[in-house]
Amino acid sequence: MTANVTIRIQQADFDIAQEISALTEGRTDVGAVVSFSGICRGSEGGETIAALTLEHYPGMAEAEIARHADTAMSRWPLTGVSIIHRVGRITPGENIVLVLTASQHRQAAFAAAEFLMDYLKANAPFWKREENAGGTSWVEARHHDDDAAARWTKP
Amino acid sequence: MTANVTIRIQQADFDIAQEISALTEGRTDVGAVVSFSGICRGSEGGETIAALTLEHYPGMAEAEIARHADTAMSRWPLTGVSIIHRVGRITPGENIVLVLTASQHRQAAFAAAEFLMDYLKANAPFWKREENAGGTSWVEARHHDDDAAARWTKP
Amino acid sequence: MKVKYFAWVRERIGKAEETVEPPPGVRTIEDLMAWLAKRGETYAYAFETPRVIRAAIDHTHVKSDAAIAGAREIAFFPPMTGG
Amino acid sequence: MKVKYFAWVRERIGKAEETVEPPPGVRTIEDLMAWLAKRGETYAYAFETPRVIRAAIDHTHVKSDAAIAGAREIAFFPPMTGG
Repeated sequence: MTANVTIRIQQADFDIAQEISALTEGRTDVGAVVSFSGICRGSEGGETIAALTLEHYPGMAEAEIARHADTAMSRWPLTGVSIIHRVGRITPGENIVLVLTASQHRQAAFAAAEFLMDYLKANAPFWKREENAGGTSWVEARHHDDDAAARWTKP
Repeated sequence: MTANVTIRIQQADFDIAQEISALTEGRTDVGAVVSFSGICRGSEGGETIAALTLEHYPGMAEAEIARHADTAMSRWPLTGVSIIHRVGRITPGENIVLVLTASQHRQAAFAAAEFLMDYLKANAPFWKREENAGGTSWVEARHHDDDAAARWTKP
Repeated sequence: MKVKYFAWVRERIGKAEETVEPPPGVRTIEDLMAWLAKRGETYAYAFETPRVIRAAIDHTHVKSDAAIAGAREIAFFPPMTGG
Repeated sequence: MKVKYFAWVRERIGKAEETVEPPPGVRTIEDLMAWLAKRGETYAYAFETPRVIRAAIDHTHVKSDAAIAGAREIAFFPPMTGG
């Protein structure tokens, strides 16, 4: 059976249950589904956040995500991968990103989901602008995220 | 804010979206939710499985899971944990187990979900009986699962 | 004390639980398995390979050398296969 | 060639994209940033710290010493903060 791959960049929210069904419906070779949802928090380092606005590089963002999904599928025996990244204005409590990985066994699903999230954080061309008490400011990249992504390329 | 903890052992299926909402609704300190769903597969090592029947040790199963949830909360900064384990007869494609972890950041949520799954596999008092072409047989424990659980106790 | 059996241990013995009164010389989980094994053919079959059988005292996993004194409920079962 | 700007690079320059014709001496991403920085105050501000700016050629991440010959679309942006 072939692997299901879904990649979407959209303004609208997503429905996790529906996305999981799309990966599992009608097949009995899936033993494990891992989902990661990234959610907009209401504060960062003690400062209140009113909203985030996400900008992306159309064309490149889809290509980068597809490339990482392919890498994940070549490294782990996955039956499916879904990656949905929202753009536009997102308020605290709302979803930002969804990564789903399905496999026969749990280790592959967990590892692939972590790998994909680490790469999305460090390499996918998205940028967050934050609305806070002082107006708006661009969120700064964290070195920590580069380190997290780098651990997958170590020999 | 306190952490949400839900532990249930039930015959009925669960609704992942509803369980995620229960961990995130009305709070804006959750940045990451990881869910793991374990699903009954239709074959194992080339042999067709018609169904699994799950038996548990009432009282001890709840206590063991609660103890592992407490351990996870003391090791990682979690805002919530939900663990739902089904018992009774389960056919291929149906859910068996759900582990949800919520945190401000993704690393804690991923690590805690993997930890909880490894412990459930190796230490929670549940047993699977398999219906296959040859009748029924008890599923044998895999050494692999003991090794996976052991990695969390290494110094 | 109450003794409970699960999965194939339960199936081989043919009952899920019972109350037993082992003599004073039966001090550990290992002793209790050896004593139970002598109660009949079904027990002998269930406990034929004691090292693969896991035990819990009052809902807590224990090793085979654990003392059973004071236990209210002791359970015997195969390695777990949940999750 | 088409040049695109994102996030604060776009905000500082005041436009999202434009078509430029750099002279033949502009061979690498680094050269192009230096050349763009001379187009005016807004560009100088955007490229004031070129080492923090990331670049892509035709939708692929590249380093600052990458050759720009043959590129159809070059993009400049700050470190990414998706996910």
